[in-house]
Formats: sequence, structure tokens, C-alpha cells
Amino acid sequence: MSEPFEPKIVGFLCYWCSYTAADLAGVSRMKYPPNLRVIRVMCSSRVDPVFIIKALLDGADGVLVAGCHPGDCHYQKGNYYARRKVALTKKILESLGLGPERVKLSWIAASEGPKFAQVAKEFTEEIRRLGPNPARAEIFL
Amino acid sequence: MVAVKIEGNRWEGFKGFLRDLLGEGAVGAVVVPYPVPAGDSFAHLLVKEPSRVDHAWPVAPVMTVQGGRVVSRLTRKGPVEVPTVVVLRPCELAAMRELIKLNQVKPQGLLTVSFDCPGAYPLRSYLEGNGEEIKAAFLNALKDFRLAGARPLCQVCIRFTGAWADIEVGFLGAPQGSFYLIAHTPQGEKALEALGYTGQEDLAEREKAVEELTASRVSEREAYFREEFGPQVAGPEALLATFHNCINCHNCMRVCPICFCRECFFESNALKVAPHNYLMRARRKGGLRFMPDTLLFHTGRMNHMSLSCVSCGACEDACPNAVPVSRLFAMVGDRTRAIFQYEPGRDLEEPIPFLDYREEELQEWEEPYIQSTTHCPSSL
Amino acid sequence: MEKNKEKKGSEENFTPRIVYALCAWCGTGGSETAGAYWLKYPENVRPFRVMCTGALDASYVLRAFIEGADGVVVSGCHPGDCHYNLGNFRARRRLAVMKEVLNALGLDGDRLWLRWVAHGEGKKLVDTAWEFDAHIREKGPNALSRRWDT
Amino acid sequence: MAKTAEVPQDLESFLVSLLDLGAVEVLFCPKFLSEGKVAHALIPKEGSRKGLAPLFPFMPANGGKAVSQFTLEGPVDRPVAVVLRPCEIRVLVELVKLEQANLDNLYIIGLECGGVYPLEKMTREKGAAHLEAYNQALKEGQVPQGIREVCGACDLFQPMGADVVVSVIGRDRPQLAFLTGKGLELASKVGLETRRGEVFTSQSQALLKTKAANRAQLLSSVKERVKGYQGLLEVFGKCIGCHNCSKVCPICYCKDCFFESATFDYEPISYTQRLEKKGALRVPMDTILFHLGRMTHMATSCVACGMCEDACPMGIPVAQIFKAVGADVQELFEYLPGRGLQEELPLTTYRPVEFTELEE
Amino acid sequence: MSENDRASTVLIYGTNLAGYRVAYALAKMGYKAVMLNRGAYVDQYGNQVLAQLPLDFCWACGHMPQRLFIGLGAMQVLYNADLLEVSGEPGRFKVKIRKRDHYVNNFACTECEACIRACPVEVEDNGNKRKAIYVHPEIAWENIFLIDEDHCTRCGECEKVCPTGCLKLERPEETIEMEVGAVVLAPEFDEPTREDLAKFGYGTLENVVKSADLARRSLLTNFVKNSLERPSDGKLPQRVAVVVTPQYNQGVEYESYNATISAIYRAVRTKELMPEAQVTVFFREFRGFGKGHYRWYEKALELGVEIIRAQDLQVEEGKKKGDVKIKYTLGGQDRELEAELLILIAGQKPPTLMGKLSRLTGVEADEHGFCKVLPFACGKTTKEGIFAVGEFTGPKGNPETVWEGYGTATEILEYLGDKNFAPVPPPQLRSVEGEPVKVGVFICSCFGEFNQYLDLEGLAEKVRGLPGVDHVEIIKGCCTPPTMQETAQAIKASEVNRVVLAVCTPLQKLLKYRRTVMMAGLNPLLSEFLRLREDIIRVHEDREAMKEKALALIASGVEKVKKAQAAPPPTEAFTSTVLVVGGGAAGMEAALAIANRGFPVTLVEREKELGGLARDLQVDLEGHDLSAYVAWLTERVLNHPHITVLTDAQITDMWGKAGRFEAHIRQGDETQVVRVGIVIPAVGAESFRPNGAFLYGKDERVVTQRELELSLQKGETPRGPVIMIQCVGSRNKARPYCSRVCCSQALKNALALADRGVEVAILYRDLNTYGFKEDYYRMAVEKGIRFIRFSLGDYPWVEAGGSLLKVTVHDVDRNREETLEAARVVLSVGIVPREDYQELVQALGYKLDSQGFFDTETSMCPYEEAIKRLMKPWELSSNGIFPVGLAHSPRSLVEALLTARDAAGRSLTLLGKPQLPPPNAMYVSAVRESKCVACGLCVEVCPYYAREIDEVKGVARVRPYLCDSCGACLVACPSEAAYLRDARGEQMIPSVDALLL
Repeated sequence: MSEPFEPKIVGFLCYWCSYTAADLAGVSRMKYPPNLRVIRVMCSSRVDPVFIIKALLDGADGVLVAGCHPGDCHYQKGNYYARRKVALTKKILESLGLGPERVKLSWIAASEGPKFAQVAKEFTEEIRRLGPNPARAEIFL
Repeated sequence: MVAVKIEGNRWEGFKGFLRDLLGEGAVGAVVVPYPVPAGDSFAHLLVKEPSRVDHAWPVAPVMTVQGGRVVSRLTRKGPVEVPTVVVLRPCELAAMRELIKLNQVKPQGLLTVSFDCPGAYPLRSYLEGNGEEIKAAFLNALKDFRLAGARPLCQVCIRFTGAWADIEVGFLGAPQGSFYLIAHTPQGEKALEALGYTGQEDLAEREKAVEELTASRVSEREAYFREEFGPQVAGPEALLATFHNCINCHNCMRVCPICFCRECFFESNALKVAPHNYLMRARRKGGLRFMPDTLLFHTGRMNHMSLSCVSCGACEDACPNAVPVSRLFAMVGDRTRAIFQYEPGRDLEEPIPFLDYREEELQEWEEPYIQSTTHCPSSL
Repeated sequence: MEKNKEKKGSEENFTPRIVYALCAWCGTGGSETAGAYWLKYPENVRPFRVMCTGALDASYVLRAFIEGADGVVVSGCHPGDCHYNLGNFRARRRLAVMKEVLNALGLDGDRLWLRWVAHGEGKKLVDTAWEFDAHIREKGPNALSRRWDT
Repeated sequence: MAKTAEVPQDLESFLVSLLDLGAVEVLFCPKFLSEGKVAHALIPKEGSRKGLAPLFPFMPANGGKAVSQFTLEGPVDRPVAVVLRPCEIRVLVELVKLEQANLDNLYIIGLECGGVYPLEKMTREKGAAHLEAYNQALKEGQVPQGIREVCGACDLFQPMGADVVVSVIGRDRPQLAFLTGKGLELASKVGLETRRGEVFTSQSQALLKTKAANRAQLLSSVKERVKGYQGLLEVFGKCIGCHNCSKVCPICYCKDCFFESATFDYEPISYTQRLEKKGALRVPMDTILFHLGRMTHMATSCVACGMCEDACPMGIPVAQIFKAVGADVQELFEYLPGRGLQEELPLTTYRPVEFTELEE
Repeated sequence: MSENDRASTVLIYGTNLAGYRVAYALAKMGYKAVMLNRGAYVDQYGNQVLAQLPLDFCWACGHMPQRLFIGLGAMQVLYNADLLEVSGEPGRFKVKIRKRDHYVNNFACTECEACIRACPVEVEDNGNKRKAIYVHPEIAWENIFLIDEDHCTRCGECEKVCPTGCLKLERPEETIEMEVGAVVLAPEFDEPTREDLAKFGYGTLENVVKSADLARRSLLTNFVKNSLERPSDGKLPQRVAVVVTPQYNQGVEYESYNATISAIYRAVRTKELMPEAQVTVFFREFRGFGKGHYRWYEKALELGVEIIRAQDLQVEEGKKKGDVKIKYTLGGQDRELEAELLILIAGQKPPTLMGKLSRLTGVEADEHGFCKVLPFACGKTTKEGIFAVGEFTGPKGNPETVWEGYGTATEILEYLGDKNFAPVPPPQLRSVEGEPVKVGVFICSCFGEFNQYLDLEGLAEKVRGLPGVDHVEIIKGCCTPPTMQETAQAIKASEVNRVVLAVCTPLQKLLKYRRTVMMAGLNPLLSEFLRLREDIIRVHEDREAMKEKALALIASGVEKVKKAQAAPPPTEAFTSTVLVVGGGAAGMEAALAIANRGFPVTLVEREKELGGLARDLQVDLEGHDLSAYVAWLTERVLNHPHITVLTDAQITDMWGKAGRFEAHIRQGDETQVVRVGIVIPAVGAESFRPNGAFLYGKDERVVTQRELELSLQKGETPRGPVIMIQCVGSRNKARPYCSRVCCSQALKNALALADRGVEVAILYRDLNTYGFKEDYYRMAVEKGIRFIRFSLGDYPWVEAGGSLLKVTVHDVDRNREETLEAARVVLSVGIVPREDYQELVQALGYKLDSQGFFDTETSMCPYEEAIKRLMKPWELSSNGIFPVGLAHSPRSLVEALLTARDAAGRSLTLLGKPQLPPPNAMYVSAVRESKCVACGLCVEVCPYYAREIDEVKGVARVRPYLCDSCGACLVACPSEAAYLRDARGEQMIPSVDALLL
């Protein structure tokens, strides 16, 4: 109870853009919060909505999906599908009152190291504001 | 063998025993049925904190998920990392032991606790009834071992004690307001000793009670299948009428602890046939039911697993349309198992009959050929 | 057989569909010997070849019963003489269970026969075909195979 | 306005005449197994047509799924008339998009649906007892008592995509409407004289309004009930993980459900870690994940046929919840499952500019 | 002679089973053989197995692969052949042979029988009518066409109609000469003649029959009541007697190893058919020393078969007409028994060909008239480069015959040049991936023959109407080279990728059919064969119904191929090294035979010295110098460049399967890892320790035979009579087997004692002096050694009275109790398995047999392991583990060496091949990994150790070259995770449906 809340955030980053951006952020020694734990995927469209839900049910306080900008996908249209998938996931969470705002989609190009740091920071703050994911302590999930 | 008598309320005593096992560090976790958040059913919980055991229902009035299956899911990939007590009904334990033979349960690190099972209510009647009243009636049954409204198969259950467990919790034959803890294995003994229990209680009364109940259950079971249930389902007419309710969902197979396959043969490509095949069969039969292969599924499944069927009744509970599946399987299984005097779960060393053979056996199932018959017109 | 015909006059036209499951070694060999000697048996007996009687899955037998067969008879190497050492011992256990499942459900396990036939035993195979055909004619049609609601 | 005709005798004899007069060679239609029990049946020309039950208010399996099983391996090579309820047709259309069914040579006879009774009710109460009241309600354009919740709130009971529509609501005797060339072909083959007429009655149109209101009400109440993790667990807590909802679901066409794959067999350490973190843990895990995950897989195509709820041994209102969520996500993508073959599945298509609100 | 000068082909004279095995082993090792057949066709002269094996134990499928090798070009068979001359030297013999080809070339014949129909000559044969050209009535697995030269008019009608030209009435006699590296003499079995058996009433009394006659009579039905009908009046006899003739016919015939068990078996089967009948078996001794024999003996007693161990026996006419009277002596008393039917179990005669072959090749005969072979070798005669095998060298058991073939092949290799045989590589197959399924049905008309029975055109028309059939064609055939070629072309031209062939008999011609499909570029997995001829044309009459059935069978085949999937034959790497565990005589022998061919062998012995039990041996009963041989062997092994000997070493860990085992061997403080492809367990066995029984261990005057022998070697002679007790710890419930060596050992020691003037009595149950050992039995009787028979339930009793021991025995033959005095009581203790086998067995994933030895399960077949199993063509079916010596089964040293040579031979057929394909090429079982949950059911039921659990993936895995595609796994698997590549569930279910068309 007394422990201060440190959000745990899972970030699914596409290999070609966002993961490279995260790399760049690291190389350029830009500071971003340690709360974001990165999982590399080949394309943002690889992120099955089940991954997002699994992360949330397992106690992640937020999930970030990031990929190349629309029109810029390494696989041509993967991120368009990803966008639909995230929209679907958020809608389901919304319908069931499970807090769609814990899921975030962001386009971060390879060169956008600073943007990556900024998105990470902002999203962490946003989640910190939302408080812990109630699923965290739920034993029956 | 260590056997001790514990005085006091059986219900609280049982839970107390589990709590002590956790508390004394004899084990690191307990798997036990537990009320779900809405309080209208039970689910298995893996519990670490002793205090939580107070809310558990080691003997639950219904069987929601078959415990053998729970243990299988827990250990399929490898044995538990912390020593864990699993509280199982006798039929769940039998299933779990059968699954050990099938490599679907890794028993290392598990301490099994089972008990004299008064039976369970049909899932449906429990869900629809008044939960609190039913629970009260059920707890009462721990005293006199009569459970009105129990599932029909439970009423003729013949393996109702936890004798195959590491530690057996015995109610039968114990004076009111007491129960026995009996360790059957070195692991069980060690656990009891860790709680400071030693000694060898005289169990003659209990053995007598168990024997009597078994004897009457055996004859009731036999009579039930032969006189009451059997005639309702035997023969093509009655059997197909029984399966008219089947909607082919295969849920009986899904909840079955013994049906451990990842994909059922009867859902596999083997039965995916081309339209002309359906038409051919329809022409032969004057029509074809859709979804097809109901009878094939049930009888086929009987061939696959009736030898290992523990008559737990999970299938019938899970049937959405009241097909008496568990009784059908128990009736058939009693007979197929009798061929080999096999009992699932009895002995871990006893191979599943299909894996074993004797060179000279079962000749009565062969068709004798004593004399060349004269049917053949071009006799040599 | 003559007697049967009188008794079941109404079903005189009943020609049973019979599946003869044969292992690829002795069973099939037996039927080849029958052929080599031009021994005749009823046309309604149809061979179904599996590698070993121990490879005869219950689902094939049940499928046959449900989808049109009036009887299934199984032949393979004699016990102790399996091409694969012990397939037939296992087959016998499986057959016993298949028959007992059918019996327990009132579906007449006697429509399923097991009889060992070695490669040279062509006449035994033919005798078996005739005997089984007569046996099934006596029994009449298999109700299951003519039901649409299976 | 469409070409319509009243059935000469009753619907059953019309269907039989399709076979007898050679309009089709096979009929795929619900049929009585025994009193009060029906199943879909594949009836060839030479088969028995006794006991057809096209309108019997009962759905032992989704007919769309049954047709899918029939045609999964390839098209039928002879004309088959299939009698389906609206939700079953919509399933069939979805499954065709998913390559799980084949429409070639199928003549779809769509029923205007008054809803069906729950499986349990039908079995336990020998449902035929309600039949009279049911028919009376339909005649009057009312929602019959006791039918499934999702049926009571179904505003898609007028079939879409059928070659022939059988209209029953507000009528004494069913009326046939021939909406496509294939439909008209049937009419001419059995020698029915058609005239121009309305497909559905005014009672039917009125019922549409009632049901739309019911729907709105059901959706909001259900969503209220399952709201948040608490609500979700109150409702799904008793789930026994049998996955029967997915098994009977016509849209869940997967051979092996992802949630039953080896992916969800956990290494021992997974349990240990979670146990450490939470102190207690439901086993097997993933009860809720399964439902939410399944939702993400199929909610866009869910036709709310109600089979899942019927088949749930725990009486969880699965169909109502999926209907509610499905409604939201389908609206999101402006997609109505089963409306037409040309409509692409939402997750296999996209527009370059959409959902801009997701991005900053 | 240098290797380059040697010839590579081997001449095999005769067609006995061991001869076949030599040829077969050589073929597998890469050498060609020419088989000289005196007869006009295969098996014209009965070989030992044919003569002895009753029909219920069919070995067709075991024998067939050997025949198939003839087809593959490894063996050439010359018919009506005679050996005229042998000259030259070992490694390059010149042989001159006269031969005349068989009228009908069986390998080109389609068996259409057009010739038979065309033949105008009708012949009356044993009450049946046949033509002058006819099919051999007794050889079940091959249709052999014969011409009855006495009746044939040479009209030539048959030749005219023969569609393949395989029949030629004029076959010129030719004399050919060739060079061969070695000659193997393998002439067939000589049965006793009518005269030889006259003393048993054979030939004079109608109701005296030979067991072989019964077999002939029950050719097509097996042994049933009809087989027992009396020749005189067709009555079913109620009193049946069985006599083992060689035991009463000394000097005329020799007892084959199967004689007594044949009698027991025949009695058991008779009793099973007619439980009410009285069945009596006569023999002097029960010599059931094979695996499982004793069990049958017990079964006979249980069923109420009467066994009379008559000392002498005569047969005359009975009182009632047709009956037979058997007069016999038992315990010195004359008795008699009347039987309605007498069955004779005949023995074996010395080969009539001995003189001739001796003249031609220079081999010598032994004192019994059989070919003399050298001890401590396999098939070596006194003439170098000439070998003799099988029944030609004496009576043999089935296993010995089979082993001898392989063993001799390894010896022959020494005399051969470069390999000269390699199977023809399979045709190139095309990939059908991505193509839509196109099914073609090819209906064979057998050169038009089938048209007269079946309306093929009409059938083809109906087949065209089957759903999913793209092409239907009537073909001439696909079993002769031209028709195979034509059909392959037709398949190619039709552009189908799934093939159904409606033909004749797949068992015989399967490989040709598969080859035809392969010649069309298709994987044979994409094809199915069904039999128009054996399943329809020849067995039915109603033409309409036949057509209907043909359609159903074809439809079933079509459904099966539709879902067929092609897959290449998997291959696996094979490590060409061998590990021998145990450095006793057998282990050393195996190691040496393998190492001599240049393959590395590691030999692990846990003791400091090699030699094992054999180190103590001096001579055996026959007088062979065992110690000299063992010393020579040890010397060779220790100094062999290819053998690594690790003494004082232990295997600490071992795992793997055939082809790649890994063993960790500790020697002192060092552990080394050895990777091998084959493991030869040669871990020996132990003597039974009769602790306490018969005062053993309590009174030092009670010793075992071995202890007696050691003391005799030291020159000690017992002062006073010696009593030997046989079967101590053998042939009882706990160890229901004969240890085989103890009777010989007892006789050897008894004779030695008798020579020193010691009085000896042997108390025994059955005296197992099999084969030529019988001579020594007779010698012992002559020397005054007493033999007293006791029974299993009544063992002798030893008491330590006064200065001499007292032995009380119940003499069952005379039915009286006798008390004897002895200075020494000598126990003949049996051989028992070692307790530490289990470790090795577990490490190897192997199984012990029911008696605890290192062979796989014993079999129901009483004939010393089913012959089929012995002849398994696929050596690896025992998981690349070839147990030898006593670890395999109790045997004398000379016999144990034979097991070692067999193991070496089997190894040599595998070693040197880096990749091994599975025995059935692409037809192996496989795993659908996504469905598998590693329950292990398939692993348990696999008879060939071909499956194991992959612990990392958590699924089952197939070791393809161990798989013989029996399908046990697919039935054991309740899911569809295990499957045969040609019988997937999705193929089988629709094919069942279509069969019921």
C-alpha cells in the first residue's frame, strides 16, 4: 500500500521503425522512464490483440504499440492493419469498461529518437495518473 | 502408515489441516476449490497464504473443473517448483493417477490429499438452486454421508474414499465430531509427522463402514445399470433416441480429464469429408443428420478412453443438453474394464490395457474354427 | 442357409454389406491363396486392407457399422506369428473392447468377428466369409447403418 | 415489392415438391429426430421427407455452420436447397469469406425468424408445448414468451441474402418471396405462379421497431453488468474453461483454437512467479483471457446467433455479452457480418486514413 | 591370392534356408550369388523349415524379401541345374554347371492362367482333375506353373496363348562355366522314406500318417477336425497317438530339434479341437530346449494329453479294423495301446547328396554321413573356400539355421573381390506440390484375360462417374518390364498426380506396381492398389455383383489417394562403429568378425582379463579344445588394429538408438565417450546357485558340475559312487526353460568318471542330448552309467548319512523308490540371467524376454521363436542391438559363437553405409507435432523402438529407419498425432465409406 506506484508498461515496437528509434534514443542518451519494457516485433501488425489483453490481464498498467508511420511500413501496409487491431482492442476494452486509455498506439519512425523518448515519458505519466491496473491483484483472472 | 484421529468439526478440521500444512512449511502451496467472486460457483485456486485456506471449500458441493485436469494443466510442462498439496475428490485423484501414466501429470513435488466423498450435485441444479441452502445441506452430508439430490452416478459411486492419496481424510466410521488423517505413502507420513502427528489409530470401525458402503454401492450400481439405466439406452432405437439431444458440441470430451488429446480424432481432418461423401451416405440412409457423426463420436470415444474412464461425471455436468453421458460411459466402461480387471488410477505400475497383452488370453473373443465348413461350394 | 431362407422369407432379398478387414500379410495372403485356388465366396464381402490387425482403428470399424456395414470380420496372422511380432495380441485386446462397447450399448457385438487366417489358409478365409455371411443374414440388417439420425 | 407466392399447402410440402419436381436434388433442412427434437438433415431425392421442421423454433446447431461442414471440402456438384434462419445465412456468408463454405449450387431459402427457445428449455420442457403460443405471437407480430434473450433483441430477423424468403410474421400461412434469379428458377421449376407483393408484412415491420428497442436496452444493461474487472469476474468467474462457447460458435472456425494450443501450456516457473506475486492464483489460468481474446478474434463477425449461450454449461450469458461488444466493434468498422459477400472482413482491410483519433 | 584376383560372385548349391540366408546377407553386403536349384522350381525340394513348420505358423512374409532380392538382380537362380565340376582355388573357383530353364519363367509370368485354359490335356491327379500345365498346389505364396511332362503332348497351345512369352516349351539344356569366389553347399532336407518308417506301420497301416501328411491335407484350412479324419474310413478318431520316430529309429534317422515340440504341439492342437479325445504322445525324452517350448509342454499336461516316455516301441495292426496297436516298453515292462490314428513325427536323414558333393568339391563327411564342418567357424568345411550350411551339416534348430546364413556370409567375405552388386537407384520423382488433385484409375486387363470375367469397359464407364476421377484407362498390365514401361507412360500422358491401379496381387507384385508409379515420376505414396483378380475375378461368380464390388473397391481406392500426400523417404545418418559390451568368448568373436572387415569396434570388459566364463573351459562333450580357441581368440582381439579393448572398464551412462548410441565408459579415473551405431550386448550369464537345496553349501560333498569338472582337471577322483541330479533350477515354474548345456556337461563328466572307474548314476527328467550328442548318451549307457528318471513334482532327496551321502529318488519309469549312496552328489545347475542386465537394458531402451534374457519377447510360436521374426529382413528392428552369447540365451560355447557370428553378419549388412533409408522407404509413420502431447502411448506399443519422446519439444519423434510401418502407433494414438504416411485418418475414413458404396 505504502509503496509508491511505479507503472509497468509493455511496449510492442516494430523492428524497422520504432525499435530503431528506441535504439537511437538510447545511443543519444536521451532519458526516458524505465517503466517501459520493450518487446520487439517484426511489424506492428504482428501484435495480436490477444497480446495486448494478455499483458493487461497479467498486470501491465499500460500497453504501447508503436510502428512506422502510415504509408511508411516496411511491409507496405502492416501498420494499417495494426491500427485497426488496436482500434478493435480499445473498443472492446471500452465496451467492457476495462479502461481503453491504458492502450496506446503511436507512429515513431526510425529517426524519431526524441519522439520515442517523449511518447514513453508522456504515456508513463498518463498511466501514473490513471493509477495501477486493477487486474494486477485479481487472482481469478 | 500413520493414522490419527482428529477431534472437532470435520469441515473446519479439514481446512485447519490444510492450513497447518501450509503454515508449517510442509508444503509451499495448496490447490483447492474456492468460491468464485460472485459466490455462485467454485474454481480451483493455487494458494500460498495459509489464511486464505479458511475460505476454501476442500470438499465442494459441485465439480466444476475436474481436479485431475487441473493438476494436468499445472504440471504438463514439468513438475511443480514448490511442494504443493492438491486436494482432490477420489475420482479426480484416480484421473490424476491415470494421467501420470499418460505422461500428462508430472507427480514430483505433489502431495495428494483426498477424502471420503459424499458425491456432488449436478452442476445445473446447483446453479439454479438456492446456493446457501444447498451448501448447508452439503456440509451436513459430511456427517451422515447421505447427499439427497446428488448426481445419479455419485449415488452409485464405488470408489468414494481417498485411499489412493498420500493422505486420506476419513469421515466414514469415525465417531461424530471427529475424523481420521491417514497417510498411505512415505511422503504422506512425512507430511503428517511434520505436523506432529504420529501413531497408528485403530481403523477397524472405519474399514468396516467403508466395506459395507462399498458392498451396497456395488450392488446398487450393478442393478442401476442393468435394470434402470441400461434398458433406457440399450439397443439402436433407445441409444439413438438418447443421442437425439446431443448437439455435437463435444463438450463431454473437452471437460473429460482422460481425454487429454490436444485435438480429438473425431474433430480432426479424418472426419472432414467431401460433399459427395455426405451425399452418398445420405442416399444410403435416406438422409443424414447434421452435424454428422454423433454416434461415431460417442462410441469411438468409448473405445479410446472407457478403459481409463473414472466415472467422475464431469461430462454429464458439462453437457448443455442433458445427455446422460457419464452414465453411458460408466455403464460401458464397467464392462470394458472388466475384460482386463483393470481399474484406472489403482496402481501406477499397472499398464493401460491397450499397452499390454498376454500371449494367451481373450480366446473367447475369437471366433473358433474347428472344422472346415461346407458352405464353400468349390470345396477342395 | 436353406433353412434361413425359409425362416426369413420376407428378407430373402437382404444382401448384407460385409467388410472383411485383413492385415496386409497373412489376412491378405489368405485371400490371395483363395484367389489362387479359385475358391468362391459371396460378392458382398469386401476386403479392407490395413498393414496389421493391430493397425485397425476402432474408428474404421465403427464407421463401417454406422455408415452401412451389416457386419465386420477381421482376420490376420495367428497369435505369435504377427509380421510385426505382436500387433495381433494388441488387436485382440482392441477387438474385445470394441465388441464389448457394442454389446454394452445393445448394438450387437456379434456383428464383429475376429478369426486368425494365415497366408496359406485360403479355404479358411473363404469358409469364414460364407459363415459370416450366413451369420449376418440370420441376424438381418444392421439397424444403425440404415438410420439417418446417427 | 418482389415476386411472391403463398405456399400452396404448407411450407413442408413446398420443400418436398422442390425435390419431387426436380428443382433440387438435395434438401438441407431441419427435421424431427423425435418429438420436440430436431436436427438439420441432408435429404437426398430418394430420402425420407417425413417430419420436416423448417420453422420449429429451435436451433441445435447453427445451420450456417452445418452447411459449412457440408461444403468445406469443396462445392456441391448438384443443386441443394438449404433452409436457414437469418443468423444462419449471415454465418454462411461470413464463412464463405473465410473459405470455410462454398455457395455453389446452393439455393438459400431464408426464414423470417421469430426467434428460438433456449436449448435447455426446449429439452426440459419438451418445447413443443409452447408451439401454439409461439405461432400465435408471430401471427400478431409479437415477441414470443420465453425465447432466448438474444432472439428477443434481434432486429435482423428478416433474412438477407436469401434466394427465397419465407415470410411468416403477421401471416396465417407462410408467403414465399423470390428475390433472386435463382429463387425465381425454383419457383418456375415447381410451377408456382408468382405475383408482385411485399416481402414482409406491416406487423413484421412493427416488430422490427420493438426489437430494435429491445436490442438497445439489452446492450446497455449487459454492458452495465459486466463493467470493469469486477463485473467481468462476477459474470465470467464461474466459467469452467470448457471453451464450449467457441466450439459451437459458427464463426470460430479454427481447427485448433489458439487458446488450446501449446502456447498456453505454461512452464512451472510461470505458476511460481505468479503465485509469488499474487499469493493465490486460479488454475488453470487464462479464464478471462480466453473470452476477451476470443472476442478480439471474432467479435467483428459475431452474428449473435446465441449458440454459445445455449451451450454454456454454467449459464453464463455469453451471447448477450458478445452481442453487445460485437455491436460496438461492428459499428466501429461500419461492418455488418453476413450482409454481403463483397463486404470485406474488417481486419483484412483498411483505409489509409481512419482512426486518426488513436494517433496524437 | 590378392584381392584383385578374386572373383566376387558366390555359388550356392541348393536352396535350403541357410543357403538363402547366405545369398541374402551377401546381397545386402554388396555381392551377387548364383543359386543352383536341382529342381524345376523354387522349393521343389523341401527345406528344413518347410518340412517342420506347421501351417499355423506362416513365414511367407519372412521368406518373401529373400525372393525379392532375386528380382532385384542380386541372386540368379538356375533351374534343373547340376554341378559338373569345381576347380581352381579358394577366391577363384571355376565351376561348370548344367542347367535348363524352367518352362515358365516365374519372374516374368503374370499368372493369368491362359495356358491352363488352353491346354487340351486333362489329367487325373489324386482324385482331382487338372491340366497338363498347372499351378503348384502347395506353395502358397507363389503361383508356380508346372508342366506335367508325363502327360504333356507338346502341342504348343499354351505357348501360343502366353501373353508375356514367359512360357517356352523348348528350353535347351546349357552348360555354363563361371568363376566364383566361394562355393556354399546348401542342399535340402532329406526326409525318411516309406521304408525307413515301415517299423511304425507307415505305408502298411492306413491310419498311420506323417505329420507332414496332415499338413498337406490341411493346406488351405490349417489344422482342423477335417485334417484328422482317418484315411481308411473318414471317421474322426477318438484315440490319437503321436510318436516321435527318430527316438525309436536310431541309425536310420536323426532327431531334428523340433521333433518333440512338434509332437507336443500336434497333441495340444488335437486336444483343443476335440477335448473329449484321448491323445497320447510317445517319446523317450522331451527335448524342448527352445524358448517357450516348456510352456507348451505344460499346456499339454494341463489339457490332459498323456505323455509316455517309452523306452522302445513297435507298431502293428490293431484289434479293431483300421486301428493301430502300439506296443511299447516302459520301466522294463511291456505295455500296449490301441489308437485309431497314429501320427508320426519323423526325423531327418543324412544327405543323399553327400557322396556326390564330396567327389565334386572334396568336402568330407562326418561319421554320421553329414557334411563335416570345422569347429569354431561358420560353415567352413575341411576344404578351404567351400562352405556347407543348414541341414546338410546335421540336424539344426530354426534359429541356428538362420544365424548360420549370416555367419557364413561373414566368413565368405574373406574370399571375395570387390563388391559387384548395388540395387538399381529409384527413378526421379517429380513434385506435385501446388497441383490440384487429379486422380487416374488404371484398370489392368492382364493382357485381355480379365475381359472374360468382368465387363471392364462397363466398369471403366462407371468409374468415370465416380466423383473426383479425372482419368480412367484400361491397361494391359504393369508387372512385366514392357507393360510397366507402357503403364508408366500412360500415367505420365494422362497428367494425373494420384494413381489407382486395379490389378492382381499386391503381396507378390507390390514392388513392381510401386516401381511403375515411380517410373511415371510419382511418389508411390500417391497411389493405391487393389485386386481385381484375387478379390473379385477368381473368387466370385455373379458378374453384376462382381462389377459392383469392383466399383466399390476402386471408389475406396480413389477416396484413399485423393488425400494422399507425397513425402520423400527420410534418411538418417548412421555411425559405422560398434560397441561390444562384454569380453567373453561371444563378445570377442563378434568383435573380431566385424573388425576383420575394417570397422572400428570398442570392446568393454568389466574384469581385468578377457575371456569371461570361457576361461575355465577345457574341452566340451564332443572333445573340442575350447581353451586353445579362447586363447587364440583373446590374442587376436588384443592385437587387432581395429579393436579398442577396454578392460576393467564400466559403462557409466548410455543412451541413443540404432545408428547413434553414445556410451560413457569409465576406466579407472578416466571416462571416455564412445559413439557407435550398433551395440552388441555380450554380458554373459550366471550359473544358478542352489543355495541350501540338496545340501549344497552345507555339505561339501555336494558340488556343481562345474566344481566337479575343476576338481577332475586337477586330477582328483571321487572315492565312491557319484550321483548327478539334472535340471537343478531349470524347467520349473520360476525358470520355465531348458538351460541346454547341463545334460552335455553331465554326460561329459560322467564319461570321464566312468573312464576312471567311478560308478555314476544320473538322475534326470529328460535327457537333452540333442543332435549328435545322442551318441554320447548311448556310449554312457554302454559304459554302465545308470539313468534314473524322476518327475518335476518329486525331486530326489539328499541326506548326509554316515560316510556316504544318501540319495532317495522316485523312479517314475519303474514307479518305485530307490535309495542310493554317493561319495559326491553333483548338481547340474541351469544358466540364469544376470541381475545387472537391467541397467544396460534401461540405458538401451531395450526389453528382456519373459525368461529374463537379452532377446525381445518370446513368442507363442513353439518353434523356437517365430521363424518370421528370426528372418526379419530389417536388421535394425531390434534397435541396432544384437545380443550374443549367454546373454541371448543359454547355449554351449560353440553355439554361443554362432550367435556372435550372426550378430557380426547383421552388423556388416549395415556398417559402411553413411545414410540408412527406412526399410519401407517413404511408408513410415510420422508425427503431427502440433497435435502431439507426448503421452507416450505410441512409444510403448512400437515393436521396433522406432519412437521416442523428444523432451525438448514435448512431442513424439520417429526414428524412420527403425520403423517397419505396422501402424500400431496410429491406433494407439487416440488423436491424429501419429499416422502412417500412406494411411492418414483422412484417407482411411472416406475409403471405408466408399467401400460400402
